[in-house]
Amino acid sequence: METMFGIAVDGVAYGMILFIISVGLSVTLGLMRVVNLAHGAFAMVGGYVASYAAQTAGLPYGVALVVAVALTVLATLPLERLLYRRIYGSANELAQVLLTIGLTFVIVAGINYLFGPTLKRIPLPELLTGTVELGPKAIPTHRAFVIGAGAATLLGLWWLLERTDFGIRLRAAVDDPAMAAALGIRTERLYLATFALGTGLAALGGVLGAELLPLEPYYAIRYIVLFLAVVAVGGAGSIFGSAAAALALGIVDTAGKYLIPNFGEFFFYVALILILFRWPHGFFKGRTA
Amino acid sequence: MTRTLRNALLGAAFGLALTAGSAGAATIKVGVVAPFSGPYGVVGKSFREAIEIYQAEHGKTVGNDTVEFIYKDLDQANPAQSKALSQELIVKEKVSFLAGYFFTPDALAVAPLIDEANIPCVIFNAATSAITEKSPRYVRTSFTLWQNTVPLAEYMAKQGIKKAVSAVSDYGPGIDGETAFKTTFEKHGGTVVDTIRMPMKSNDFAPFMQRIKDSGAEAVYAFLPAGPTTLAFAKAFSDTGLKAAGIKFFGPGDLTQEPDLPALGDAALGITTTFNYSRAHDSAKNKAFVAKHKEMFGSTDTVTFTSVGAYDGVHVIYQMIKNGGGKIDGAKAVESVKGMSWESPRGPLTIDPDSRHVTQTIYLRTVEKVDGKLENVEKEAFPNQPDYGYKLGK
Amino acid sequence: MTALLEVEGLSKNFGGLQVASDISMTLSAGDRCALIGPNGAGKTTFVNLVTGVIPPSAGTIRLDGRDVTRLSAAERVRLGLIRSFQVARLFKSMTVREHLELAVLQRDRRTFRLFANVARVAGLADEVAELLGSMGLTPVAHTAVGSLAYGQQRLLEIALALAMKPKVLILDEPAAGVPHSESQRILDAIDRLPKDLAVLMIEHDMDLVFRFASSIIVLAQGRLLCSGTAKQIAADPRVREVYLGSRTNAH
Amino acid sequence: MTSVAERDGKAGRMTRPAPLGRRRDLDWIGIPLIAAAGLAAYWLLPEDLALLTRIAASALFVLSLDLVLGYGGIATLGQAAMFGTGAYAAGILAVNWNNDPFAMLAVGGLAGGLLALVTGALILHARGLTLLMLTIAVGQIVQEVANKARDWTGGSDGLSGIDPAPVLGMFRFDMFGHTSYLFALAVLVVGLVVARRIVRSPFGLACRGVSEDPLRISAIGGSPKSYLVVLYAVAGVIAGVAGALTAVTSGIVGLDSTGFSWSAEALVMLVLGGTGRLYGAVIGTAAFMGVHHILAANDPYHWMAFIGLFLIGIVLFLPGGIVSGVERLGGLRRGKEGGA
Repeated sequence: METMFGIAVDGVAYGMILFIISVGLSVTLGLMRVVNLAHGAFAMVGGYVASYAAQTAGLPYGVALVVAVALTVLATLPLERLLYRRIYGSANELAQVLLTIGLTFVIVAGINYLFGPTLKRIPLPELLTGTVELGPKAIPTHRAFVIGAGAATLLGLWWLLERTDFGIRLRAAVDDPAMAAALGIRTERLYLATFALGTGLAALGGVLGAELLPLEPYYAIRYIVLFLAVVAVGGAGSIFGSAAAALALGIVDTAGKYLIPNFGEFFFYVALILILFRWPHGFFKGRTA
Repeated sequence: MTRTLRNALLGAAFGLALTAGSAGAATIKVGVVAPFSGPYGVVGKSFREAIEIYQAEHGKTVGNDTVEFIYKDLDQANPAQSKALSQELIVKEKVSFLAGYFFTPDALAVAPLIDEANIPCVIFNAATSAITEKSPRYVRTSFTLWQNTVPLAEYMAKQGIKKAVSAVSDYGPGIDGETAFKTTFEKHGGTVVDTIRMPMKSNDFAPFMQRIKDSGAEAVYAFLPAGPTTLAFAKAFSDTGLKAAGIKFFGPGDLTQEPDLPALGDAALGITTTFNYSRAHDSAKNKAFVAKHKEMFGSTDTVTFTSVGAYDGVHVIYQMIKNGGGKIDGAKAVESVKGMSWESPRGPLTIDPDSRHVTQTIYLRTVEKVDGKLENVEKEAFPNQPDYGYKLGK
Repeated sequence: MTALLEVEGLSKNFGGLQVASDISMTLSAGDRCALIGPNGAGKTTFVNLVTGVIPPSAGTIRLDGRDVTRLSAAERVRLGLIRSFQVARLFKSMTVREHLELAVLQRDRRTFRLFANVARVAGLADEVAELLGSMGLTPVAHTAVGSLAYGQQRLLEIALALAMKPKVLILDEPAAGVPHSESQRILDAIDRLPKDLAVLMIEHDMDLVFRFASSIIVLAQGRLLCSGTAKQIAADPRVREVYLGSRTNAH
Repeated sequence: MTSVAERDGKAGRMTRPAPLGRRRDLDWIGIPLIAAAGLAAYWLLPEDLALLTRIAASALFVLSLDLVLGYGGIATLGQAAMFGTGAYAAGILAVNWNNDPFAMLAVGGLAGGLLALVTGALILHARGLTLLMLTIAVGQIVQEVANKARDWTGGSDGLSGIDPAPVLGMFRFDMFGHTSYLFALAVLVVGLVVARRIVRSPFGLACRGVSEDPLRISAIGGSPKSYLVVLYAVAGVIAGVAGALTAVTSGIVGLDSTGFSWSAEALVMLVLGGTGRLYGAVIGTAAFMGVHHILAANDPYHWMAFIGLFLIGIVLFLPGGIVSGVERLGGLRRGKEGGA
């Protein structure tokens, strides 16, 4: 029983990190229909900015986090204008994959050039180090913080997409761009805003997840399969789907690695295949699809 | 018909190129295959820096001959590509030596080539014991998992640790480490209560930590390839409270290689490892080596075990050239350095005549802060450690 | 006359929405039947149900005496139930000729020949040439469909359907969107369809309906409103009412 | 789906093969041209045969991907699963039982084809991102199986000690690579002939139809999935042969041969050359590996930035790949490009 509880807690903690880092991809993929393989690169950029801000510039963790998200969004907005705008639309999948892979390569090379190939860290404040007790199970304080941040992100996104004018217009624009344009909705701006939302979430995930997915130039390529898995299982564009998928995959992965570590790698992918076999569009078929 | 003629001609030309070294001043080429780009790019960088330091110290000539290094980039383990690059070095660049090789499969891939071309291959890193068994022309100046693990397991047993758990990455070197640890530790009266093989692509190590905790072991022997996974493992070890619970953390020194230490941060403090080299090794030779590095490249951040692997490898190559008097015959060259001993920045080295692997001092180190910088501080030395895994491994 | 297509009590609900309820009809060899009704009457749903694109909630469909209700769309096609699409649905990069080759090969189940040369399949070239000729498409045989005039694309749709040697042919608004100058050729092609074929045509254009159809079925709100000869329908007040009620959509 | 296809921009054309009829004039000359260029390279660059051999074997692999992606519209990042399986099957055969190079190719092709047939039947109902993930998952599982089956595959150390017998008992695989290269070139040319044959067969025609509009194929009585599964299996055979060819010519098989990055690299090479054009696979591979070889020798670090910018450039300015650029330059398609 205690074991089960331990697995559940670790699984949820891992799942929440996966969620926070993948949900931005779900937003761009589901709402803008862009297979953005550069998502990992944006997350990495966020992480590096935070690392630089906290370590070299000596800013506190919270400030570094905000700076990282803001700077990443600002830095990537021109990309939307210059590159992404040309590849919107789901008929362009292959073009999207290639363009964003190309972009990822450029970012990897750039980060490597600027910061070198060694691992970088974002120093945690005193408050987030150590462990917290959850009944019989101790988990790192930082993870507890990430679980909280993940839950907040989930609720915030739900509110933004379901309850605000922005969300309503965005969904209208996704469902029928021509109609939305006819109704005077400025889809270009809307897409820009959504793109900013996606990269902002990527940067947030890059910073918060850095304890688990350490920052180095190949981060951008190393983890992209993981992010895509979460989005595919959750259903592109579905916030709750991403959360459910991240938690499910987190728990399966944790349980597999705990119970039969020697075959731990199989669990994740077999689970992925089985889930996608049963739910070919993910748990929550994208609301817009 | 023309084929055979062509082959004969090329063969003759090639043979000439090989022996051309004897005729007065010539250039002897050494091909270095290693990762210079990609996630392991820092390895190639450290090789190259060490080679340049050696040449700066000892000159670029041996006798009348100039020694030239040619670098080929192999960014990740890819044996087919390794063979193609090495083949090109031999056929096109007419190298007299092959060197480098970070990953085991890349080193294994060239065995048929070096035998056919009769060229010595000096391995700067690839650490699976079985490699040197595959061709008599391999010489290795790095270490093996067995070499590092046996003294560590003996030390742990001597410390009175009775129950230990091994946690290794699920790949060749990891399994080598696990076998070496289990065999040695149990021979000295300890019990290995659990052997965990962790998938290479693991990100979250919490489940393994839980398993280590549940096993009731007093200590863990861990081995992971250097890089992000090591960092995540060490962090998880301290974050999940295992460190606080008093479980001791041991491993081969790849785990706390110098370039990763700043990122590991305080999580690394107290990890005890055995290894053949520490940047902080206290000897005149090492101080000179590190100082030279700083002088030439401005920083010592990249000085680590791969640096001395390459540095000593170049030394062996120079010696082979000297022994041959400028004339290089692969088999004879390897023969000529068997049993050779010298003083390296890491300490005294001898090439074991059987395994063609360096017998060396293995140091027990603990990660500590020295002048605000994390270093592997040597605590004990175990001299004359051979490759215990030779003709044993797999 | 034998009944080629018999539909009985066909119904479909999406969630709570009844999009087709209890529709029955029969089509015999040589029949020329038009299916009409205002927009949203459920004509397309009906066609999708009959052809097997969506499964019905209730009812049976028999093709040439055989119950095909549970068969897939492709299986029904192989039994001779063929449709053309309302919006020409063709392979844009293929030439006209390749379309017909593919259809004939598919009909003869010769598409799993991996190493045969299309150009040398016995009898293929002749049959395709004949189809091209019958639709007046020979001059554009080697043109990619993407660059064909719309009317020609509609002709190809019909040729494609004919290549399948149908027993029952469903034409979904064959002349929709075609400029007047080109529509005559389509009407001629329809007139020349093999006499023993059972044809069901969905159409808005009443001129075309009365010119073509011997019988007419009227759908409204997913139900069969009435059916009969062209004359009967033209005189039926319920039909007028339905159409007048939604005049804006009627044309 | 139609509406989206109509809305799409130029890049949507990337997976759409140009009609056969248009390319007929270029077509017959293509394979002899590649064979001639290959032989010319043999004489002109006798010291680069190691690289040329790898290009030939890789081109065969990329060709298999072209069948799947260019002619079947199957988005995959797991083609290396078949390549690696073929390589391991051939290697295991050679190490344990029979080292005849032709037997190795046959077994490699068989293994790759079987794997593709089985996994294809399981996953090809899916489309888009789901399919992409499924192909990745299959590749990862195959790689993990290879890692676990150390006794057979050597695990992460690689399967070494593959020593193929001389071709036809006469031509030894020596370190100069003459036999290797000519053997690889011959296999590539045969592969091209076979692929060209398939593409122009009734089956190839049907597959092009499926890739454009699977529902329309159902409407003429075909089953899109069975076409795709057979196509996937055929491409699997070719990928398996390519893997076996690598095992024969390099004498070693590593875990990387089943890996995600090898699949992704093949995709890049294919798109570089141009999808849906068999020669695009060869040209893309030669260009990518050739440029990589030259650039990596000078400055490995900037290679990545270069290839990244190149990819972006291709998507934005040359969506049909190098081959389409050449065709456009040559005016071969002039006046015939129209419509959508």
